[in-house]
Amino acid sequence: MAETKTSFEELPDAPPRRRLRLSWTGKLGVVVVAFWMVIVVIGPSISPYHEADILDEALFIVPGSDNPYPETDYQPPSAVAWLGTDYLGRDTLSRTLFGARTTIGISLASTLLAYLVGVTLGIAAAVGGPVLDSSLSRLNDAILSIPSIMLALVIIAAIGSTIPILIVLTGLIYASTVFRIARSLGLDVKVSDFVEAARVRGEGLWWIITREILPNVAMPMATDFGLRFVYVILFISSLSFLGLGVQPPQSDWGSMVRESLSGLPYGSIAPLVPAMAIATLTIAINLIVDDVSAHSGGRLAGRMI
Amino acid sequence: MTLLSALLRRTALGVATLFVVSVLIFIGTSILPGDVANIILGQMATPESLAALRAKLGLDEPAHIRYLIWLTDLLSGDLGFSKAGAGTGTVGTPISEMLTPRLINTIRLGGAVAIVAVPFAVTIGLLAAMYPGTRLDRFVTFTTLGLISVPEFLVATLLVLVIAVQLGWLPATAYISGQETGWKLVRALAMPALTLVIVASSQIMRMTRATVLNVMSSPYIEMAILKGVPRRRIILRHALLNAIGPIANVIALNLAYLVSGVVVVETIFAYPGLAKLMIDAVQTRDLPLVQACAMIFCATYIVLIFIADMVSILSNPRLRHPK
Amino acid sequence: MAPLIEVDRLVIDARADSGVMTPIVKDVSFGIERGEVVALIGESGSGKTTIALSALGYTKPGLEFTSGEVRLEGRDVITMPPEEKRDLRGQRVAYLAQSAAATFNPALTIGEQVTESPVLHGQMSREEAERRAEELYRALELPDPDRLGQRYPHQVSGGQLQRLMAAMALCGKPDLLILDEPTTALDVTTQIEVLKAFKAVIRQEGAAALYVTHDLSVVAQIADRIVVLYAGDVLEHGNADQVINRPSHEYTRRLMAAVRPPPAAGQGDDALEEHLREHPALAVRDVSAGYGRQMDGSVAVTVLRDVTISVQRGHTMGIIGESGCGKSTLARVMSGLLPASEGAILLDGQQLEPDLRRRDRDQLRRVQFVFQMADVALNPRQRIGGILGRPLEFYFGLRGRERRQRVAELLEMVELPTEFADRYPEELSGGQKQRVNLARALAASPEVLLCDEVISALDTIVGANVIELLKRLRQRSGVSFVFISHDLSTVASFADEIVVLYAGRVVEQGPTDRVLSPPYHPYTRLLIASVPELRIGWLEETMESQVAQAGIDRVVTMTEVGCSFFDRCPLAIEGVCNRETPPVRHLPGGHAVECHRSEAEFLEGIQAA
Amino acid sequence: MKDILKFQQMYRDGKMGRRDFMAALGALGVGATAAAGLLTSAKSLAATPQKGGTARYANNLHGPDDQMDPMVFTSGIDYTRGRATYNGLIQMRDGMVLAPELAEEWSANADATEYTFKIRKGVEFHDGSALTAEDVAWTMTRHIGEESPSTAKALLAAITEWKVVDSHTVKAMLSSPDSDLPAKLTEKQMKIVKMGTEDFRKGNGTGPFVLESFEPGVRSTHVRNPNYWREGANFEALEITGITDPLARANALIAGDVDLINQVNAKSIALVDSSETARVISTPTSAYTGICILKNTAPGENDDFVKAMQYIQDRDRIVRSILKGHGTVGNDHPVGPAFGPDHCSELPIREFDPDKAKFHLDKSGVTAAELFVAPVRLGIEEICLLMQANLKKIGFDLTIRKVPSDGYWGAVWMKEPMNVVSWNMRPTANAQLAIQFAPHGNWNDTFWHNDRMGELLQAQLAETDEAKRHAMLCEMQTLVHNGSGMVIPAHVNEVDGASNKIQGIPTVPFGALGAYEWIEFAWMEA
Repeated sequence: MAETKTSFEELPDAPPRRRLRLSWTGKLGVVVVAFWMVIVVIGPSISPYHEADILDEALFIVPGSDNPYPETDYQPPSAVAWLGTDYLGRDTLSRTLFGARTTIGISLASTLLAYLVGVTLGIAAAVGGPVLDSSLSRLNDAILSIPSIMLALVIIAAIGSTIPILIVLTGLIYASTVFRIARSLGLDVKVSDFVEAARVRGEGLWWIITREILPNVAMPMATDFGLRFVYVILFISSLSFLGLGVQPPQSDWGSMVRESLSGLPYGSIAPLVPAMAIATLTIAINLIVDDVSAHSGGRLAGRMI
Repeated sequence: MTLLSALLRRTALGVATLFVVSVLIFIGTSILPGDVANIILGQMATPESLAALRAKLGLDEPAHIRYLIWLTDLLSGDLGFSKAGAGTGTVGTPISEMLTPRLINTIRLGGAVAIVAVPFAVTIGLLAAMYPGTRLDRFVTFTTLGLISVPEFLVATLLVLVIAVQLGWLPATAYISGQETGWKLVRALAMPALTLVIVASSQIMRMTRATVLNVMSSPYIEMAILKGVPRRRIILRHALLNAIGPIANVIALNLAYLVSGVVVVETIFAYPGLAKLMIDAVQTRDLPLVQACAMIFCATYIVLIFIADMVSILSNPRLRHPK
Repeated sequence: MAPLIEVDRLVIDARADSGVMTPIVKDVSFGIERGEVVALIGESGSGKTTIALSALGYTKPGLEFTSGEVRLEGRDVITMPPEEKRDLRGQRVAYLAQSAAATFNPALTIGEQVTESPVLHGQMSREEAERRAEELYRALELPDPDRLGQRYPHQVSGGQLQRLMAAMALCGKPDLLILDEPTTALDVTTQIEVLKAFKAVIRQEGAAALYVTHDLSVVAQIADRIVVLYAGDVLEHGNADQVINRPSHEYTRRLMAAVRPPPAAGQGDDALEEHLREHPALAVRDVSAGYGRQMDGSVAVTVLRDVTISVQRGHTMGIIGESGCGKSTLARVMSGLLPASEGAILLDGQQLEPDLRRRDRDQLRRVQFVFQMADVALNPRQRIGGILGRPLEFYFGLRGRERRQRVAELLEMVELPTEFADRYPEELSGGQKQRVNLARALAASPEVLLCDEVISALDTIVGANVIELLKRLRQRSGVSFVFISHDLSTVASFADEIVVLYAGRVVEQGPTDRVLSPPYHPYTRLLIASVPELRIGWLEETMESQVAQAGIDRVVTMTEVGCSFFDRCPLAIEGVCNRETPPVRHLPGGHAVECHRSEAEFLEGIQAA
Repeated sequence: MKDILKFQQMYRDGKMGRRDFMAALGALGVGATAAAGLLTSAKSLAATPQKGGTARYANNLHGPDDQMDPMVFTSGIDYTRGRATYNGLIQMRDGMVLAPELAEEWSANADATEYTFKIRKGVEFHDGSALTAEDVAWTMTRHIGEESPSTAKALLAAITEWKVVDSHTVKAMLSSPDSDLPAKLTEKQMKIVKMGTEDFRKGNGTGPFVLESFEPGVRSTHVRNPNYWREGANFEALEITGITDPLARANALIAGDVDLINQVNAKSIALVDSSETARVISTPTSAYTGICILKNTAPGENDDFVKAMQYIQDRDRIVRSILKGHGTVGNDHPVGPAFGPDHCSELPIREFDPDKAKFHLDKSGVTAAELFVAPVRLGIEEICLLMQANLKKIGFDLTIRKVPSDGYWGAVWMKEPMNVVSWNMRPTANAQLAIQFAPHGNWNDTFWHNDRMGELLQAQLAETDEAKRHAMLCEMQTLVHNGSGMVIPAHVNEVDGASNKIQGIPTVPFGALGAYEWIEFAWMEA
């Protein structure tokens, strides 16, 4: 018996763990996201001007003469301002570099907060019994059914628009969508045997949530995190449209697009640069998310004939 | 659970949600600085004139009493009066009268967008799912991502500049009197609808693709492949039927957005829809009007989600014919 | 004459994400003649399914054909252009998958799915295909053949669905059927019915078949020739009689050895000496339970009714019954996961709260639950060390080095290397995971271990090893076991006492010897008769018996009055059994049977069969 | 102002060339673009007005608070509808000339404490009833009293009673002399309504247009009043709507969706001007936007801090770059050059001087300050940002808190130590000074209470000698310039837009498009 055991070992149940492998688009996504993360860190220190600087009129000299341009706003790209100036005559490049920190910082913090709140409450609703579940779900339905812009409008009008308020507000608004996902994932995981095993052992709610459920909803939630992050960036930019965004002279990309929208008819690139920044970042994140989710689904598509 | 009891249950839950929303809105608006008297008098208000105007408008009651009055009126079918247009007069505009044309406009715009965007987006999403990883798929992915990532107001402004101002094909604004019909109506709706089609269909497209691809890893899809079922039929018959639930859900959320969330587009095109009305109502502290709009948005959301759930049930025989 | 299909030096590789190719199928060759059934036998990871699918020119995503050919009447199906492959699939070669529940599209009618392939391939018109499907339903003895096509997959039972899959495969009159473990997921009683139907239909249609399974007993009933696979290699290849009765390869012999003998009297281990205790380790008194708890404490759906059993200290109680009989519910009630609606549970004579949340930590510790599927019972995000360490910390407050040491001891106890403490569950094989699952329960030093179908998901050899392990543990620790299984052979080889559950009631219980020797309750008899034997011709013999024909493959339904087994019982007395609750008959030796029939009538019934 | 009208008439009559006209206006301190606008309107004087057409007007602000009750009019869209629907007693015409409207004539007693108004006979309200002195007295009495919600009551604070003398004569009794009363009665809130009106939404006035439909926040339509008491409007109908977004509004004008818009913002001026379909109409006014620094609290109680904030204003750049030339440099007092002789041109402009600003700032010892900014008027946010950037250069960090404009007047203005404010041009320089700087007045938003200021305000109203009046006005302007907490970097033009088809737009500076007088006097080329 002993010999046979050695010669015919139990075959592994599954091939070794598949590691996430990115397609070229996914890699491109990683590169772009990494680029912006670097800018978040070093942006303000490599930027030619401060984000609040309104460039001196003397800087803009008409070529071939000593006369300054009559205007400093919406200047085309030049040696003075590589990406031109905005509606106030501020350097677009500097504001984009500074704005990376504000935009990504606020969005990231809001998304994290949305997750903290949404996941906590969602899982609590999933495991905490029918009364808690239905009261949280009603409240959540109510928040979801109120247009988020309108919610933001009321809150900002009531208590002002500082960055912490913006983060908390956006975080709470998006927590309601996270709640839905977390709750349904939580309900799935809750009935799994390993959670029952913990219950039979006599584990408390806290252990079950933090040690058994959360680690297992982390992966599906991570892909959603990317998308949510994108929505948050866009949401904050629509707040800027209604004049509810970050405080001037701070630059966030959404506000930058909005502020300089009036430059479009004059062919200014001031609104397009931050728009491109938003687009590259969100597309890059989505490309990574696509790869991660493709990893788990749709593998049969390639076998169709 | 039978269909009828499900319907009753959902209706009860919906009413409960409406109630929660009305309380939330009331609390929210009561913490806003100023009231409708402040707004009417603006910069020229004095404490005396404010007090006098408040008394006239019935704003001197405590908040919870005003809420109860509103609630009782609502239950008897009376949405109340807006202070709109009344000035210091005693006759205000009935809220129902203010809402009706706005609601019609919103439904027109939302309907126009939905009629174009939904079939278009679902088709493209399916095509992308049918040929994942191909050039078509990549193109769809990049385009939709690109369009999702651009703020709505930039899309709208660019469209206005090119189509209305440069080319002069369509009007730059979409303000409509309500009497337009046929071609005039189409022209008026075209620009905002186009903007929203771009925004909404990108999302629907992406979700369709993702959901169908998700279904594509099911064993019954493999079975269909092994039965020699061609690609088109696998997608349209085997996968789509099982993906309809989630797709309907996304469409419902997008439609709810078209009703309540399009304030940016309504602002840029000066389109008199409900979303802008609610923002205006908040800004003028016209609380009965805010409440009425909130009730409409909430009910729309509930009904749309309910319809999406019904579609899921109808597309899923397990739910449609319980054993 | 050339074989219908010829697998010729086939090599299939798995492409890892790093691009490295790992062979899954290594140079495999065999052929199938027309009208012949060839079995591919092997355990998980042997490559049997991969080989079977290659006959359709298909590999699972992530696998690639590397070399070799699969020729259908001389044409290589691997290199065929896509259109030809499509024509091939469903029309010439048809596939039956392991789980019909998963492979039927839930959104389409059965009829559409059964007739889809021939209609799409233009073999038949829709009407012709529907007529053919109906014929097949009849041939497969499916109920209500006229209207079956309009129903949806979820509306028919698992066994029926499995047969419907056969109908789907056969509808296009294929030359070759690929059957991939088509009966593994079924109850024994259902399995023989399905096997019989397959066998009859294959013969009737004159098709060739490739039958993939890990179960030798099943192979013995259906195959003409057998190919034994291990890790992508063919170890032995010969006709069924030769491989089963005179296996030449050592691995085949091991497979044979692992097959548990059919249940019969005298199998249970020698009774251990009685521990001198007044009370049984765990006792269940008049327990009823169900789902959908209502306001007044009663339940909407009753699953267990008036169950009374007691597990003696150091003894093993086997609980057996078909799916839906309430055996898992009973385990959940004992653990407190599902509070009983009525009755009492006593641990060492002391009454336990029905709801586990009200039980104290020591009570929880003394009753441990081993879940059925180790795959899902172990948190995939925790290391083995953490999984095993947590109960040690939780119940005994062990930490640090002490805890690590005890984890190592536990791993040794379940015969796993101590290094496994650093691994994640998915890095273990199924059997290894089940051992960890067991070790976790043992970590609590329990008095009673509730084992719910712990080996039913495992391959034969692996399962046999786990049973051996359990036996050794029992001897060492003196723990009482409640061993739940649908597999009577396993229970018979392990339990001191057996409880037979049917529709939530105990229909028979007693010492293993007694229960497995006449007189039986008619249901116990049906169960015993349904366990396949590793013997060619067993299927036919069994099917001829009256017991089997009457009772096999009916859905377990709980009736409000009378005996729930009435409609399946060959000895049923019309007007009595369906009206009155059967009395409990106490037979000698602690053996009890719940039936209207007397002991003598049981014996008569057996003779009649 | 009279001069401008004179030049316009000369240009119209061919007595003056285009070049001369522009030069003459330049001499009057009118910017080139504004002068071009005046030139266009002068041109229009040349042609005979044509009748007919529907004028479509888009206003920036609009919402559910749109009103038809003149007493609480606050926004341009209200004023526009008010001008179409109602009439006042007296109206302001080009060149700031007072003209009879519903009051055929008026007279004051010697010390200007009692005014008598003869009401025009044969005037009918839209509902067919005749206008009587009762209607006038009822309407005007609504503006009196502490509890009156009237948004213009400050102007009429001296009036104690309106008396009906006979069916077509009313008297206003004043507690103190006010020689400016007739000018004040031209204000947009002073429109005459029918006595006892409860439902203002019907718009029952005597005006040139009859209100046909009124959807607050959306649009209103008006048709020409066939029974108007004078020749009346040129347009057949009006359509009044709102487009909030400035760029969208400009685009709508250029694309021809609307014929007239108000508030062409600085960034759209070039866009409209360069279009072939529309033009910018810019009128210098004394309206201003600025920064209130409360004098009764830190940091404003420190005079040096206020000085620093005043010296840091780059006034030229604000007018040139932020207002794109459509404004005049402000001198930290509210009476701008648009008031003509009432403006104290002797007082030197406070120039941009970072060094002086730094000096005063250091002297004040203030190290941080917070400024509340709401978009109360176009350009204010940019002005504050420029100020912030310039302060940063001299090492001072000014925090800007942007807040929404709704609720601003109740929650921020006159409460936060530094906030922004916007004041429209009042009918007279005295009224302009009084509203904001009368000691202990309701709207003294910098809490600067100067007794001398109070005396002068009273005295100037009673004074009839032109030279003395001017000296008093000048002293008041100097007092404000030196003492108050108000920073007024610029006076902003009224910059509106009109389709090239629209002609004959008046140039009254008190509101959009000739202070809404376009409704009756402009016309559309067929």
